[in-house]
Amino acid sequence: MDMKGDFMGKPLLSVKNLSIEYEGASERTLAVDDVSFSLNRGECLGIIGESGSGKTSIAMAIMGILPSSAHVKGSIMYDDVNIQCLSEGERNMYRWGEIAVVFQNSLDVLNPVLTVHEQIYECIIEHTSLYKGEADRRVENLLELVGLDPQVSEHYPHHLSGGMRQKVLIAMALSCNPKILIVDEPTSSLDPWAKDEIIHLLKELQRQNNFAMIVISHEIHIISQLADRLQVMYSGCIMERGYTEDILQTPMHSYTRGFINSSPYINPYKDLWGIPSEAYSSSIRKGCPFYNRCYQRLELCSEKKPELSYVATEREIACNRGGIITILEAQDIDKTYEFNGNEILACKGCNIHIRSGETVVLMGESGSGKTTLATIISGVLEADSGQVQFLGKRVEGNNFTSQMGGIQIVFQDPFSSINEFLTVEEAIVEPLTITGIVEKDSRRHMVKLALKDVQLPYDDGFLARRCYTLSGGQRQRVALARSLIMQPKLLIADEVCSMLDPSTQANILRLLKGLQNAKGFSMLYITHDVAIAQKIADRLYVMHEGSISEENLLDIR
Amino acid sequence: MSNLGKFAIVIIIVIIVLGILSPLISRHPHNLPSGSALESPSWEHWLGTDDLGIDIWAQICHGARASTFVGAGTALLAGVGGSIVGMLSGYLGGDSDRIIMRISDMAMALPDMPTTIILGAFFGPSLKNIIIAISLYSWVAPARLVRSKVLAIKEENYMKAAKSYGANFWHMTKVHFLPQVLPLIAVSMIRLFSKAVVVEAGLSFLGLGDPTSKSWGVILHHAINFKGIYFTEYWKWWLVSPVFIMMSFTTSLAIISRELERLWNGKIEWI
Amino acid sequence: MNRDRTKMLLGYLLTFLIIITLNFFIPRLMPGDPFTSLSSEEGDITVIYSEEQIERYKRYYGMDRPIAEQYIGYLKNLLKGNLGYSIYYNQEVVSILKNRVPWTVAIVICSLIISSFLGTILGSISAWFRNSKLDKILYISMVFISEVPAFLMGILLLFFMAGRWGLFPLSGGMSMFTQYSTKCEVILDILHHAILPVMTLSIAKLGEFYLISRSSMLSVMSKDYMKTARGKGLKSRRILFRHGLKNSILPVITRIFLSLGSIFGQAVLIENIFNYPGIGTLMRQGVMVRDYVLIQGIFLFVAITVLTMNFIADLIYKKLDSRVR
Amino acid sequence: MKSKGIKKFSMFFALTFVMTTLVGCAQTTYKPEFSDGLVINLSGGDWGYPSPYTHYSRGPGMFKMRLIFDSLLERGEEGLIPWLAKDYDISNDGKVYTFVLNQGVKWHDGKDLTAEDVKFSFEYFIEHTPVVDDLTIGDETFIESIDVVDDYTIKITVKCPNATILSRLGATRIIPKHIWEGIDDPKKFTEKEATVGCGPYILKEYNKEQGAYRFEAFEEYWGPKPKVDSIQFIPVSDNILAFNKGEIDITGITADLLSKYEGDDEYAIMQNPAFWGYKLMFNMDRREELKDKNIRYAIAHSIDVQELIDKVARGAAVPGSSGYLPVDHIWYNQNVRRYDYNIDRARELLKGKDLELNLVISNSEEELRIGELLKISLAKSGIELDVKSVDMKTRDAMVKSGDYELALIGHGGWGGDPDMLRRTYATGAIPGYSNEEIDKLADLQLMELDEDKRREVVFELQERIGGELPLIPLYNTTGYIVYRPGKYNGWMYMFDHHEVTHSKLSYLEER
Repeated sequence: MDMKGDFMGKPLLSVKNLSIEYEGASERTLAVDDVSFSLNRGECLGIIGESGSGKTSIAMAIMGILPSSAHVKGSIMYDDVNIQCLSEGERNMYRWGEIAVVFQNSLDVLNPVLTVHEQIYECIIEHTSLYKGEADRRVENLLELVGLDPQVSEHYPHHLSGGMRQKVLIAMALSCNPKILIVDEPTSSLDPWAKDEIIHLLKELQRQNNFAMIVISHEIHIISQLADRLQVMYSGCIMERGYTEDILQTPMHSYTRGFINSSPYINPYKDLWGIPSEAYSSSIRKGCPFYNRCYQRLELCSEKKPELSYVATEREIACNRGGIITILEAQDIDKTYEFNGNEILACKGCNIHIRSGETVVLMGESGSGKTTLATIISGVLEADSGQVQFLGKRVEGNNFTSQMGGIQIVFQDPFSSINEFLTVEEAIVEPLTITGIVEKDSRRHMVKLALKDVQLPYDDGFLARRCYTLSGGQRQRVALARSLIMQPKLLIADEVCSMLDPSTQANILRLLKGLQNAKGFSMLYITHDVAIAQKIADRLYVMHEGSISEENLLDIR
Repeated sequence: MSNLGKFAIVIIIVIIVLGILSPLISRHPHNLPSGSALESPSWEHWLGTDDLGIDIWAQICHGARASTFVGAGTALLAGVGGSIVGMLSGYLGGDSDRIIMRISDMAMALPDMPTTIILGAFFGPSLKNIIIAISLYSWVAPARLVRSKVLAIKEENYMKAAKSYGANFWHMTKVHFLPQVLPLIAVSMIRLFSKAVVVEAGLSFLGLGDPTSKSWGVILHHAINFKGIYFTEYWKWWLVSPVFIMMSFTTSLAIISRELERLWNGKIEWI
Repeated sequence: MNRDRTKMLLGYLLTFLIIITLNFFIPRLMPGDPFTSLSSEEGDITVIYSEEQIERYKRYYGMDRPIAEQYIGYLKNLLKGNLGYSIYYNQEVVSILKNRVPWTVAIVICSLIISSFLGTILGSISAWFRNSKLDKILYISMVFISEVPAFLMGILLLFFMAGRWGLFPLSGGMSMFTQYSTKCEVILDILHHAILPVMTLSIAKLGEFYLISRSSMLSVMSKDYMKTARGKGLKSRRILFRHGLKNSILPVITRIFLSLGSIFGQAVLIENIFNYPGIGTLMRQGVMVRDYVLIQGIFLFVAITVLTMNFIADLIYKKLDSRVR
Repeated sequence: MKSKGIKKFSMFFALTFVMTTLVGCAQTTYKPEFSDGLVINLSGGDWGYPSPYTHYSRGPGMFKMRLIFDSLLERGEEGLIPWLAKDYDISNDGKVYTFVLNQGVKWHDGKDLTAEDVKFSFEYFIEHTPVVDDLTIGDETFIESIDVVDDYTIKITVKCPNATILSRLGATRIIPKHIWEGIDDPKKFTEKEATVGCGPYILKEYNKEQGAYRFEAFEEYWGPKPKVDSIQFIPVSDNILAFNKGEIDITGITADLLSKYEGDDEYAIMQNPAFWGYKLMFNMDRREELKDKNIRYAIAHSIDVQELIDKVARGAAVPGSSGYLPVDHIWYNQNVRRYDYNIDRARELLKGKDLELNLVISNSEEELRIGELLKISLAKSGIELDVKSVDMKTRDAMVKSGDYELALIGHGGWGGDPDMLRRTYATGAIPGYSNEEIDKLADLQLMELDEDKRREVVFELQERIGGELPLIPLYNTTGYIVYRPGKYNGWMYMFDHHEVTHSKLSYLEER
């Protein structure tokens, strides 16, 4: 939507500290937890989130048609009248007269025993002063407006197809020229062609009648075509709010990024990965709702509920850590090699940053300085100038590769990354023995866990096998296990698959991506293969003769 | 189970206990006159005596046995019988279903009064025949109920799956039909139980009941047909006590059947 | 499709034939015959016929012919629409029914309308204010009322409304031997006599309709279109009656037709209590004096009505199902 | 708001509104006001179109018919009194009866009644037997010939003399020849002319469904002028309620309610004669033991008749006489054998043998209670009684076909012609029982034309029956009736009937 424009004057609708609790038979569930937002004239606000995140409850709260078991707190100001404390009679004037809803399309949404005409006609009669004749004509042209043949008005709801029913709902909603139109899951039950049709219809209608619109959906590609501003909700709280393109471009909240990643439409080439584990039904709990699925959570997150606060212009995030944190920041890295007399500039002023839980791919022809930059980042190699920050602290030497939750690197050649004379156990346990972080007796157990993660046998027989008896793929997995045993926050994989045959390559890649999704560490993947990059990368850096630039994933063919 | 339901269950239990322990708790015999005729309630006779001088309290307690016997008999015969027929007709479908449906139409169209007289005349008006007579035309309700439930279950996919594995009728009944149909049967049996008690009272009112059975209906019958009872004050204890106990019994049964229905959230639409 | 329909019609025809046969044999299975009576009710007189007289009457009414022949005769007459000549009442059964049926049908139809209308309204209101105090009170009282046997309610009403307070006439269908000035006065008098029987039958059926309408309205209220209606800001009365009732009334309607069979049974009791000139008193009298011809006629009428009502109920139920599902 | 819903709603509202107005107009009950003079309202019920052929065999239909049709003789308070026939004489061989008719007797349609009508009536009744008072013994009529002597005398000769013939001839109704001539199927003759008679009352209205009749006095009635101008039978649900509210003028009441009316002089109470009663019948074919008199005596002694009277008849009854004719019968003989309630005597008679019998009763309220009490009292003397109650017709069929051991039967007509002793006790009447002595006496009384001689024979027959006790008359009911003397005070009984409203003389002036 390009119509950004500036929304002068006070907002048409402003919701303040809205909380909705449903009183079930045994316990009370908190559907909406202290949500505030506002809607200006002519604007279209998108509310997106998984099912059960409270988006429909908000819509029903605005209309005041929550079931009797719901307790609503907070205020809903419409034209600075708090419609929440109006009497039913007064509230009725707002319903459909001022605010209308296109309900979620289901078999029962229209009354099966009344004709379409009658169900639209009764709204007009109720809320406008039109007489019978005018009202009938109004119904006819409403149906034409939404692209339906007026004959449809004599039909009964179950004679209509899904798409037609959706249009009837829209026509019914617009019957009294509402100032605000709330659209609940307009396209979820339709086929792709009907989806497009409905979206264009809604856009066209908003353009003509200039009503404000709230679109509720869980299909991000639909809502992004309609909404100017987007509001991401998760189990009753707003996680992120801002302009639609900005959020799609750079989601700042880890839930939003996860949500976007799981939509094939946004980046058609990437593998599909859902957000791990389930959102447990949130009865009264403190702390951040996303706590149990967030990978950059702290102890604080489980205590303090994050407030929605601005992190950029027109962008708010509800995260105690200010949204997705940058794990690693490398600024103006220069590195030159002396090589039989002539200087080779490996890195010229390279800037790179990796955010938590991201997969950043570093691509470039061989000799473009990829491995140099990677080793500098891991601290193994000293940069000429510029500095590398990991979690805000300078990277010096092996200070982060030698601690748990630090940086680990997996090298390209499996045969050289493991000393083949060691047993599998010794190879993997080496970092623990060196750093001595973990006591002796539990090391063997951690080795077994690491082997299990990398899908290798972890019985005693295999532990005692010498590495030289292993294949390239197995060695690479052992190397991976060795680095994973340190539970790194950032894993640097330097061309790990190029030496392997395609099927092992695919398995390792899937393994890597799977582990990343499960454990939540960030990954810097170095490759020269474009296809793999598109498959797994969240962001892409391309290096060419030492200089680095960030590219857009879609158009690097 | 709401407290209303609990209260209803308590009443049922009290009445049944009354029936079982009737010889112990009532001082006077229920069939021999133990006082002068039509005494008003006193310490000697808690609920007074009827026109033959038999203690009404003893009759009520003993009557509980007869009425519960009629109720239970009908509930079992009509309830279980009707359900089996319903299940068969629902499962078999096609012609046999149509035949059974027509038979049920006939049962509904069957005039109840003469059939009871015939049964009474041929086999003697014992409680057993009253049970048969009532069951004859009340088995239709559970039958139709179960049939429609079975028809609905047959449409489910897991039934098609079971059939594809070659499940026979017994397997289907044991695994799929029974668990879902049992609640229906239970509720309709409770309904039949209370309906039987009321119909037995109605039959006794028309003089078709079994007079030697001393059920509540018979007590009521003697009280109502006592000439000019409303102009004396006998009705205050002779008529009121059977009416009261019958009403509390049948109402509690009705409440329990409603509670069970809600508990199994099966919305039973009486067809 | 029509093969199925012919099968259905065949089914109903066969049922009807069986019912006719049952109607013929049930009265004759009852011990005793219309003429032998050695006793009478207390204070009553009965003419005791001699053996010869009984034979003569049997010949007169054609009862001496073998049973099969009588049955064929009965079927032939039936086809010609002649229901025979009543032994006890000395009148064509058709004309007896013509005079008595309207009375019963009137009170049955009236009470069905009243009880279904009132039951539906109360049920809907009770469902609308679900779990409120009103709903609880209504629910318990209706469950109680639906359990009170009709004849008890009848006696209660007779003695209090008619006896003690004299609000209504004591019995009969209309007051006898009075000079009516206008036509409407006759109707008013008939209605005045009909109120108590209708009230008793309505109360007997009210509980049932209330409970059905309540549970059906409860399920309707959980549907989405009710939320749509509330969303449209319509007045709650309109939502309840226009949107809710139109859906919840359908099971009640099928119930009306199905309960016709049972209501005839109750009508027999009620008419005996109020001495109301319907076929209830006729049926009891006919059975008591073993008037075979009359019994056949009455049960045929009852069977036909019950069958047609079931047939209509099935049709409505199919129509109702297909549209709502 | 012009949608369809509102219209429908208002229609329903109108219906309920009509109902409520009806309750409002409840106060104006409809008093019959158009008939002048004395109007008597009696408890109605449909007992058939009151013609001799169409009134029902059960219930008071016959007495309504008798209000319209007169007969040669009428039953007065002590015995038969001359009516249409001024006087009559019987030939000494008892075979020729001559009746002299009153002059100037008019039919309701104004025509004169002549001997021709009487002759026609008898012939018609011979050809088509009426519901009651037929003229047959066994299969054919006992009348030899009927001859018209002159316009006002008629001579009837019978096949063989019989004491009951006079009352049967006297009771035969006289029907107009000019109307009934052409009728060959009297049972279907229910037009208006069917109820044209020469009796004191004309049938004005008859409503079969409601069970209501209306009779009006016949002005040119030949006999004693009718005191009551119009008699109305109206449908009643509960007699006592109706009587209290003044809707009917006389009703039967139980002993318990006597106290309500006794003291008050607005009401007058009369006690009906005991002509209705219960009897216990033995089937000596089915159970041989019953043939032994001692067993029957034992059973009689173990029945506490007084308890039955107190508890079932509420005191309104008299113990049955073992000679069968009840206490109020004109030829009742009190020195018949008494069987008092004496359990030891009963055990003695049974000689320690205990007996199992089953008793069949009907399902009327009284019989159920009698059955229960008999079971209790007989058990005391070792007789185990299994009581089975069925509906009335079933019980009658079982008694007729002899499919019973003991049977309890209640019926009326105990005040009738003593010839009923022959019909009840002669051989063949009681299954498995015959006694020549009783048969001889029974036939003798039938043939004996002389009143006094017949009386002795009947007395001796009663003593014989009392001694034999082939069946046990339990008790005869003497119901109370209450009426308002202010309204009408002419109620009186016929000599052999227990219902005042059935006797024609109640409505006529004294002769």
